[in-house]
Amino acid sequence: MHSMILSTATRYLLPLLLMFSIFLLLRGHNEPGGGFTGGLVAAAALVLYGLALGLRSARQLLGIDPRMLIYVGLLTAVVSGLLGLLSGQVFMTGLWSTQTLPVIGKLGTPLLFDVGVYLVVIGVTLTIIFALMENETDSKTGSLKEE
Amino acid sequence: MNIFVLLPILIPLITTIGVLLARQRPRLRRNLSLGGAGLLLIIAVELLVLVWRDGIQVIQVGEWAAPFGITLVADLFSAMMVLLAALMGLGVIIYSQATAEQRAEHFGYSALLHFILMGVNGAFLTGDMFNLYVWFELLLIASFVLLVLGGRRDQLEGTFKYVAINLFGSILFLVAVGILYGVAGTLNMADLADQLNSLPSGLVTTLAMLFLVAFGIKAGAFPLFFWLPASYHTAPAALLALFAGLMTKVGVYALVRVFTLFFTQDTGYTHTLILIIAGFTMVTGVLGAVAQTEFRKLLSFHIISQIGYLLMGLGLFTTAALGGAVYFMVHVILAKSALFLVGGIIYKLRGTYNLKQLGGLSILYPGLALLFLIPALSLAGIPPLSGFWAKFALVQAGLAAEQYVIVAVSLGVSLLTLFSMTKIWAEVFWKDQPGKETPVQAISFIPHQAGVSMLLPVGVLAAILVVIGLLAEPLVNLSLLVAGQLLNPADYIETVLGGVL
Amino acid sequence: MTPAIASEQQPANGKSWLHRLNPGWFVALLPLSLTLFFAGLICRVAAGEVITGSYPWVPSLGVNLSFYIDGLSLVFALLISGIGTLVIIYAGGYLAGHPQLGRFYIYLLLFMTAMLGLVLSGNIIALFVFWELTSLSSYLLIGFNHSQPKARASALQALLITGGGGLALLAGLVLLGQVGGSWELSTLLTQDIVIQNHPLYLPIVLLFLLGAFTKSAQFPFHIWLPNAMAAPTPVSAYLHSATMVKAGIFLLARFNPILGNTPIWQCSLTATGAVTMLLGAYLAWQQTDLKRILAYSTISALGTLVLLLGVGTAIAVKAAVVFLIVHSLYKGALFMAAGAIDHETGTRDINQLRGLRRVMPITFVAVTLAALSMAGALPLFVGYIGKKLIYEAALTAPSAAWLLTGSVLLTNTFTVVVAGLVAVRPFWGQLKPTPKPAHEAPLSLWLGPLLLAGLGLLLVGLLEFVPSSLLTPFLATSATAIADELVRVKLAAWSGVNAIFWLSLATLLAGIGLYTGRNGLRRLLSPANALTAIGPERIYERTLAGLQIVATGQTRLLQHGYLPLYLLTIVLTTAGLIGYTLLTRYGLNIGTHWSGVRMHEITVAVVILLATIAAVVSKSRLATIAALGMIGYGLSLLFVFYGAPDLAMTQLAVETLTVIILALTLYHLPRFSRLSSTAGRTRDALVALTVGGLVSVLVLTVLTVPMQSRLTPFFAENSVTLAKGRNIVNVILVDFRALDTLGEITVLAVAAIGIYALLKQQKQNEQNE
Amino acid sequence: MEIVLALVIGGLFAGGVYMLLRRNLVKLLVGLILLGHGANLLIFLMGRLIPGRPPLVPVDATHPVGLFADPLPQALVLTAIVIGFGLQAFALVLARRLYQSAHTDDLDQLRTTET
Repeated sequence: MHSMILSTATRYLLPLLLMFSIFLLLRGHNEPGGGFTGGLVAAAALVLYGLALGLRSARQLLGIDPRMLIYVGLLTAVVSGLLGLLSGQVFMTGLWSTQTLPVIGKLGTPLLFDVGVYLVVIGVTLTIIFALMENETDSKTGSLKEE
Repeated sequence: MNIFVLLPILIPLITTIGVLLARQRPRLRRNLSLGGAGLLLIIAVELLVLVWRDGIQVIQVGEWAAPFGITLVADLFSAMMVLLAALMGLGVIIYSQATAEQRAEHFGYSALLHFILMGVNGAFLTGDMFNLYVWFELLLIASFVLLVLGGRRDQLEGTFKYVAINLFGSILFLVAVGILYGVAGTLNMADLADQLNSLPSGLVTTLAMLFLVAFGIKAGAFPLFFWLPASYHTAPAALLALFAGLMTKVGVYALVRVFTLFFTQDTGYTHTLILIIAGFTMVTGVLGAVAQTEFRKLLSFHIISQIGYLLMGLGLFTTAALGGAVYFMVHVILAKSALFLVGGIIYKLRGTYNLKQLGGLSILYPGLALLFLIPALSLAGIPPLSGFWAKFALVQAGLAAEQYVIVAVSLGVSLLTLFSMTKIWAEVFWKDQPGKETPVQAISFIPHQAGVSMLLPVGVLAAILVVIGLLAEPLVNLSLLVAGQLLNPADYIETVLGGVL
Repeated sequence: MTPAIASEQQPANGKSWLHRLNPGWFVALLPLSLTLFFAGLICRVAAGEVITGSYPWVPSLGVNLSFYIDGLSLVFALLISGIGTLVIIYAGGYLAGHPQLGRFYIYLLLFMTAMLGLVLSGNIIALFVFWELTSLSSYLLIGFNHSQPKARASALQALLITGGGGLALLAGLVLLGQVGGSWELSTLLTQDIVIQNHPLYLPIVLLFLLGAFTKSAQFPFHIWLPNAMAAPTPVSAYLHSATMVKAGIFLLARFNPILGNTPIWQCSLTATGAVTMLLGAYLAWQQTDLKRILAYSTISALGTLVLLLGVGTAIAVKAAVVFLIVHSLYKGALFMAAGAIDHETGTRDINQLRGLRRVMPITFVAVTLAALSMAGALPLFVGYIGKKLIYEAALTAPSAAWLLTGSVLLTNTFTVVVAGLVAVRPFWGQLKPTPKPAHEAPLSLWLGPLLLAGLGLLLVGLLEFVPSSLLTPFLATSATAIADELVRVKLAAWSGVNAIFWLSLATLLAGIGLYTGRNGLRRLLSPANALTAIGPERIYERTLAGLQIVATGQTRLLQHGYLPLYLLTIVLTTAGLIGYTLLTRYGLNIGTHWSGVRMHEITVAVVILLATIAAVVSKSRLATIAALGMIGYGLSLLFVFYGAPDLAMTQLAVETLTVIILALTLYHLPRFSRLSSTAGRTRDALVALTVGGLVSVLVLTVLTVPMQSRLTPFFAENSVTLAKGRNIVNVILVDFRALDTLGEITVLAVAAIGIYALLKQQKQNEQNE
Repeated sequence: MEIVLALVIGGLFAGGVYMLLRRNLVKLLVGLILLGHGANLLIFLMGRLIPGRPPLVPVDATHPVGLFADPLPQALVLTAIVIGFGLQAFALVLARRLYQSAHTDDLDQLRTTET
């Protein structure tokens, strides 16, 4: 797996892909895209990185356990809903900023919700794939590596 | 617009996120879990009181009016089910403090319990068919994961069957929801009730069959229940108590909801069919129980048998019958869970669920015997415990509707239920423990080694069972109100759709 | 629960007399005060008053805790509380030092409450509640010595038979209430004509009879009663002779005014009663166990009572009331005495007992008095009056009088033998060594028998010499309550030399003759007794075994463990229900939707179908994965064609992920092998094609229905203006239906947690091993 | 075109049911995946087919112009796809673990919990 070309390409590809994923996330409200697809692209980038440079470096790059991303993502989604509640309206009522930003359009709680989705999707995908890959290497080498 | 309709979904979610984030700090995690469950119970009581006093409560999530957004509705039936779920949730979470293994906890045991509660409450409260699908999937996946925690071979095997059959059920459900939208152009249940009436009834009835099967699988109805006896008994008792109490009942809840709210065009066909299914479910379930010699397996088959009684109430389709079924639902959730929890205590004492290897407990721990006897006799319908009133209400309704066959079947099954309960009683409590001389004196009234966290939930459940049996009136009254509300959906529809349209 | 008992076990030296009393004396205060209370009511009831009252219990179901005290209920209440008092004292001695005595008393008091509730209830559902409670407490009491398998089996048998009858009774009561329009006895008593003319009358009667006959051990349900002798003797004396078994009699008597006086009622009662009476008496004298002798003779007595109620004439009803009391007195006494003998000698086998007269004189007196009453031998005893009335009732029966008289004569002859077996055989002759050295029983054990037997004498005195006492009018009101017409009671022990006198004499002589020749006769009859091998006992056993076989077989058949067959069952059920409903309720009605078929779409559709076939038939895992991928990508193309870019992107991404996961998980699984037979494959293929066809038809059918989405216009209208997003699908996902999405990501989260647990747990499991 | 898609759905269901009834652990799951595809396509079709236009509102309009595809079934299918993915992934890993634990992928050998 450790091919030179792949690893070098990945190093350059990774930031591009991550930027693309965020782009997808942000424009999702107006054009095809959104948290789900964005999250999957980001996850794909990191999986690719893991394939090219090893799981350990992918984990290092990520910095935190992917499971934490899931929890934080869920929390973000809930908070976005709660904001409506706290402002005296119904749960998940959309709240919008008055200014319009380039690319994104208006900032609002539905967008925050989508960010939550984005994080959960990254977390879930990485948790599953990393665990499977680890399992793979474990059963291949027969050794039991630490998490 | 009432926040209490939302909180039963939100509190478990927030609790569970907290529990997951606090996974490195066991004490905090435990307190969060207990606190969340406790709060949920308070909210659920509040919700029921509110609905009882002020009528059906509705939230249009995101302030999108029905039928466009997703509506959460709490009528008496939902509120009652939510309260039961909260009660069972708290009980099982307390009980699990003593039984849950460290390892299971490491993989998110208590978080998953709250996920189940979230899914269950969501299913009870939602007023939208697709949203119901989502909640069903949530509680399914959470139950899958809980069942395999531990990773023993029998668990994996049982869970695989559970997963395979239930995923098939989910696909049917999804197809059914899709077609529902395809004919009615709406997903809101109240709105569906309006729209389906203007459609050809034959087509709607066909669609009803799809839901009957999809929910029938979840409910464990005949001949769709195979997953239940294949998997349930591999789980620890605490979990089983929760599953027995809630999982299949969500299926029944959904059946009751759709077959009272909008699949009522051709009740002569659909509800007679439900009645037939009810009879077979009762009989096959109880015969399965009679054949077992393992505590959990025996009780698992009983779950099926009792689903039959619930379906009988739906199939008879009168206020009295449906009221009986609602009362039965409350009773059976409490009684069945209590029995599983007692089973867990016995397992803790003796390390086995095998009836043949147990014995002598009636002399050793009279209190434990009592704790078993109350739910067991309740379940068998011995008066004046709760099961009797449930049985009486159903029998009365059945005879009034001149459905003599189903009444005869239900009475026969009730005798067999009694028979299988005495089997446990005779084997576990009366018989001497094989290979051991049973002391003549009690060791103590209750087995103290089980600890407060195991005994308290069982004690409370038993106490509730006694109370709703001896002082049955309030609950019977409530059940009849619930039934009345279900059979006259105009109020529900009106409240959900509000002034719109 | 135990301190009082613990002190009982120790030698009582130096303790005050109070401490030496068994706890029964104190517990007995409760039933004693009840007895006195009920006795205080005799006055009012004897004057013809019916004391009623009602408290709401479950008014939503029409169930009230009403009471209805007339002569009939009061007779029963007095028997229950009075005999209960003595039995509780007796039990204190009988079970002295037993570690579970406390529990025993709880069960016994539960029973007493239930029994009192049963006879005093004015609401038939409340009556049923107590009825079931008597079955339950009987179960607990029969199984009191539960380490013996026999006790457990007997308890279960009694519970199943009486419980089964109870369920029939429940149905009967509910039907009765529905026909009569009330659960209240007082109302129902006025509805007898309505009820008897209702088409449901026959089922109601049959259900009632099932309930009463099982409870009162009528043929062929009698089998549980002898087996119930596994219970401690106080229980046999109390429940299984004096009170609980009479609950069925009570039921028949109570509802006689409502349901009775019809041919079906009278015939079934008379016939069943006669058979039971004869059978019980016949079997009784052939036993050797004291308690079993008494149990069969109780069955006979119960049969007699049912017979009398069936005859239903004023004189028969009168006979029933008197015999009911008489029997409770002497049978209670005899049972308690039998228990005392058992307690003091260690055996109940009459072949081992001899000459106890000298060592147990008080018990001897009590038994002799009771047995004389039972035999109806001397006019001095109330038993004689009972017997006399029964003969009178049989002789004056409206039909089959001679047959009935003959049966009664035969039964009474046997009863005399039984009396001899109980009172003569163990007490006279040379003292034989017994397992325990015999000596007189303590006060608590002989008090009850002596009092009950003595009461038999006393009552005669009262009847004979104080005719205007309360007793006769009281009995008259009881009989009137049953017969629903005025019954005059004038009882006299001696009424001259008439037919009945000769009958009584004949009975006595025949009985004595049979007693002396009993061994020979028993030998003679032994071949006939082989017939009992195919009797109801055997049927019960077979049924129970059969149930077990059916249950196991059925469970194996249904819950066989083969997942593919489970799925097949479910698929067929689904397809059957939907196909049948669609065809019969709606019919085939598929439109043709050929509009706008485009080549590239057809191509994609064909590719998907081909890939599906490939996935199904492929023998290689990799090819299957590839085919699945093809299908997924094909679908996303279709989504693109029909204006769903978001969907297409998602499908594409998910498909890629699925393929990766498939590849990772399937890596170590073995290659596909051919597992099922060709026949199996053909069957499955047929099922699959049927389902596929059905789904296509269903889809096309649905598409013929014009659909106007009620939601889409709203979304289109408000997506930008209110929800501030131009991608409507995304707006639906994160705003209009955000709750769905919240649920969806929660599902994902749980799935990830689950997969993580599955994989990491495995690692831990391996480490542990 | 609907009839073609109805046939595709039928085909997916037929293939799915056939695979569902196989004795092999993996084939069963393949069956479920096929059925899932069929169900998704079915829901999509229930919104009726409108070729071409995605449900997007043009930049300077307040609501979509002309004929556009029904967005609701799309959203439902999207949710269903994701949920289905989660469940299928779990089922796959479960199957793998079961195989590792029981050393067989023949479902007829996997009956220990019921005998």
